[in-house]
Amino acid sequence: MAVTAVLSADHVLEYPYKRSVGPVIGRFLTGLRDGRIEGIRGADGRVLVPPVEYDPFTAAPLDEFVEVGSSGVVTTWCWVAEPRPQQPLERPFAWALIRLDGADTAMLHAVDAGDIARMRTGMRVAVRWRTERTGHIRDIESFVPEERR
Amino acid sequence: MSQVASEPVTAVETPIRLQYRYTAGHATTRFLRALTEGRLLGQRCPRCRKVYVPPRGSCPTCGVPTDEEVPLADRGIVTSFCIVNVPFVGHAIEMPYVAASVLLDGADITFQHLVQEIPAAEVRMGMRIEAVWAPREEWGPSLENIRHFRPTGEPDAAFEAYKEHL
Amino acid sequence: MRDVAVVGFAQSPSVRREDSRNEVEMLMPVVEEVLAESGMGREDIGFTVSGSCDYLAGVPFSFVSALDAVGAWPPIQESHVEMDGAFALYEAWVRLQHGDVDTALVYAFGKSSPGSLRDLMALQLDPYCLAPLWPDAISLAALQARVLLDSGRITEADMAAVAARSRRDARDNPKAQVSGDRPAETLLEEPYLVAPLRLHDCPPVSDGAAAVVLAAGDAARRTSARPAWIRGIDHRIEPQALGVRDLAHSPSTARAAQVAGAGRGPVDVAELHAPFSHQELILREAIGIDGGVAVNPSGGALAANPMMVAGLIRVGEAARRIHDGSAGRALAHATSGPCLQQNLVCVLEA
Amino acid sequence: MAERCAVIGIGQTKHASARKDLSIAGLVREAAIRALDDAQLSWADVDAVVIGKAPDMFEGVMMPELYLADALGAAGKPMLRVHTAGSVGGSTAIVAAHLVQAGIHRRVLTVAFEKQSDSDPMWALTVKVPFQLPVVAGAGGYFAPIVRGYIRRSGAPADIGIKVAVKDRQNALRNPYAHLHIEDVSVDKVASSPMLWDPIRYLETCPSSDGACAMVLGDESAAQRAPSPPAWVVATAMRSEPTMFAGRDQVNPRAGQDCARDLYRQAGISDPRREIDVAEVYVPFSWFEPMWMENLGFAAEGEGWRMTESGATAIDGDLPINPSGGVLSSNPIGASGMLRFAEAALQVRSQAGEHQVDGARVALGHAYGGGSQFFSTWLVAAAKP
Repeated sequence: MAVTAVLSADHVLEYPYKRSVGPVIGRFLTGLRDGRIEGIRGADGRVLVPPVEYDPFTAAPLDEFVEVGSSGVVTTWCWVAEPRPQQPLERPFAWALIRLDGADTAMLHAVDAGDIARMRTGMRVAVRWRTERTGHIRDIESFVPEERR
Repeated sequence: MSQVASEPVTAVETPIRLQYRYTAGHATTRFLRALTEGRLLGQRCPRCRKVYVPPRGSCPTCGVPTDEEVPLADRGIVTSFCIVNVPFVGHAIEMPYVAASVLLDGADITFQHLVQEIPAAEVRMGMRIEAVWAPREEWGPSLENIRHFRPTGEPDAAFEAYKEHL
Repeated sequence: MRDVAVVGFAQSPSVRREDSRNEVEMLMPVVEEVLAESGMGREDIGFTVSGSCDYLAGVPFSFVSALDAVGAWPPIQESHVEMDGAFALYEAWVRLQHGDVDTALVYAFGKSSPGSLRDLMALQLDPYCLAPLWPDAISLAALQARVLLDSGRITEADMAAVAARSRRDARDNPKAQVSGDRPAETLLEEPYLVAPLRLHDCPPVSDGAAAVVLAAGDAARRTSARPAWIRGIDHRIEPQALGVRDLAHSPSTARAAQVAGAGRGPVDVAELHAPFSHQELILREAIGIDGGVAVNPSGGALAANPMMVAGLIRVGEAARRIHDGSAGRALAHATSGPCLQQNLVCVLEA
Repeated sequence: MAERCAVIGIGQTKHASARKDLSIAGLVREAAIRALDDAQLSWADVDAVVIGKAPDMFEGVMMPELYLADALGAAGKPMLRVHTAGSVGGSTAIVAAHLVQAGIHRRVLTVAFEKQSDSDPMWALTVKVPFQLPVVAGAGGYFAPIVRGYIRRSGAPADIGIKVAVKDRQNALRNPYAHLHIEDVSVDKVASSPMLWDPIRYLETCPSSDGACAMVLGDESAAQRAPSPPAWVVATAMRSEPTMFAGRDQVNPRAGQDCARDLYRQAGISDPRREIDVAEVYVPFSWFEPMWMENLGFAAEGEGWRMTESGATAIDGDLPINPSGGVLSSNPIGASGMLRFAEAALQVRSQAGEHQVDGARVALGHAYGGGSQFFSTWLVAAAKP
């Protein structure tokens, strides 16, 4: 059988998913829209941010909300020299796990530090809010090194 | 804009867009290339001798590669069909339209295609049909080169001839 | 428990882009080879189960057409997990424990080349607060690597050493995709991909397929001169959120290894599904693998990482060392989810 | 098979076209908690979780069990994710049963779900892939020619599909969890509903639902300690065949026949029509009831429609089919098969409430998927096997 160049074509898998979020995530997102970050108290008393609906270790339903600070500490990070198209920032940035003041767990978000040299574990960062907020995790545009404010 | 007394958030939009580069594989490529020349190409299983169209490079019941190519006529019969009154996403087509299981002469398997040039209510199981090709300049590597099938006017096939293809 | 053994293993070469063959065409020779190796025909297989994931190629129900590769006629007893094939192997093992069949065919396939694997893996995350940020797979692993580096337990040189050894070992593996003999020191001169990870710390994007045949008791003894008996197999999952987990350790691996009886004796070889170099170091510690064990002599996932297949390949590679007499006791590990969220451990003995 | 296995807890959500009050985790939890409560167990009592659903594209979450591990109390436990197309709810339950029967675990939580309202099932089921034939208008377009083939082959009267639809929709009025409650359903109403994919009318098709189903399966000692009567798993069977092959009988697929035969052989059943008291059968389009009656061996080939016509499949008939209202009344695709399995178990536990079939002791749960090619069935009984 003769060899034929194999045909190829673009395939785009695209859908604008609209998700109902339930009461816990809904309250967190409502808080973001209103410029406030709320965590939830876990079965062991720790404050989890972002809040989860069920305790990660015991599966207990959680409902005690705790407002936490809008700045905190980087517990780990990595440096994205070439951001991917759908990521929060178009210029080089850090992904970081950030433990907000008053929280016991860390949340993932982007840190707009400008340069890898400004990043270190343990540094303090603060939320930079988006001006137009809708109740979405991206209402947090990114975090920024705190001393920069 | 931290307005307070607004409605709580109950839903969130998270659009997903993923881009893929999809390759057709050898069997499908050869089938589609033949279509650009107005030919229909099936493949015969070396073990059970059944002829598959469109070919997928393997025989699903024997699990072996199928590499013997078989030219097929662009005519055959309707083994079954449905009359569709649901809009077909992305296709401008008048409703109702008939989606039929088409068994080409010489093939052992049906595929779905449109049957037109006959009122939907008059389409029958066993009806003889032939391909209506799009103008040659519109041909590409696609079964859509065949716009639809239409009745040939020949006598219907007997039920026995296609009852194994339901 | 019934004695169940791996009696056959076959895999396609792992390649960056398998253009000319669709999934069925990629699988057929692998299935044929594993059956031949096991001395079985299709009709001798009691149960068939596969592992794959629709999102890799962006096609719903991709496993359905893949079934064509096994010639499922007359109808067969068959199942599918939307997971790595190692978990399909677990389902097959359960089925053999259940006892109504004596043989099982397990296969897995994954084409990562059509899409952007690194990005689409974000869809494994919490769809409300994480996936919409599109953190890519390499970045998530990089966050984990830094936790380890910060803890002082490892250095970037340790990570490079894992990569250098994997590539070196892969030279003897004709199915591997990435191999070479660059020493760790020169690897460290490369720039970061996503700091602290360099390219060599990350797995290649691979297309591939693999298949394993399991048999119980006498059926295994009949078909294999030296069956690789599964002495223990278990898997565990952790919560997903990276912020609540101890990323520097893998408690789910440790637990699975314990239940699988990994510590009941020394192992000669361990095939660990560590797509990122630092993860091998986490896994070694979780399982309790010391310096004398040959880890990933195949080159591991750093040398070839067909998604949904690489875990099953670990089991196959470990079993192969028993089949060929080079090992008496072997351990295989498979992982799933971000930063080693879910882990399977399988202990094999001659 | 070392151990007996029984259903000791059952839960399902209220099914609806959109459960806007819940996240995906919230949805699976609603079913799982009800199953645990039914068994009077807590999360710590569960040894392993087996979860199933249909394509990930419905929710746009890749391998969602990873994200759901927390909600299902799976941390530190084994968790498996099964996907066998529409039959997945059934095959998921079977994998869970095997874990118990093989003596690997004592109590297994099994869950199946679909949150279809996050996207559009018509989209997710007909994603246009390059080089494939243009797909024709969703599942109805696929199955309607097969139904026409059945009608032609069996000579069934044209109104059988309508009768099934009326029966199942009336049954659904007795099931508080059912998605569709059409109070004024009637022959006229179904007959005059739009003909979508001739010969299939709108009211002869299943809805698109958000929903979940969960069961706790236990070994004999767990069953003895259970607060409610257990439903003993007497037999399980699965069969698959390829989607498209020459000479394939899609009206009466051999995989389905083989699956049923295997099930009855294991259970020692020689006359399924008489020995089985009630069946929950996967009927997404009403005409599939008579087709599956034949495929499952309840009726001779070409005679399945007579069971519908004579009222044998009604809730007070000699073999009630889908007293819950079936897939025609609730269709969260990934969960639909498990709902059939769970409803069968509810019947032999005498816990089906308003849709309980009197004296049900042996019940069949059935699911199918793909292009009528994947089949899973189980048989449950009030009496210990």
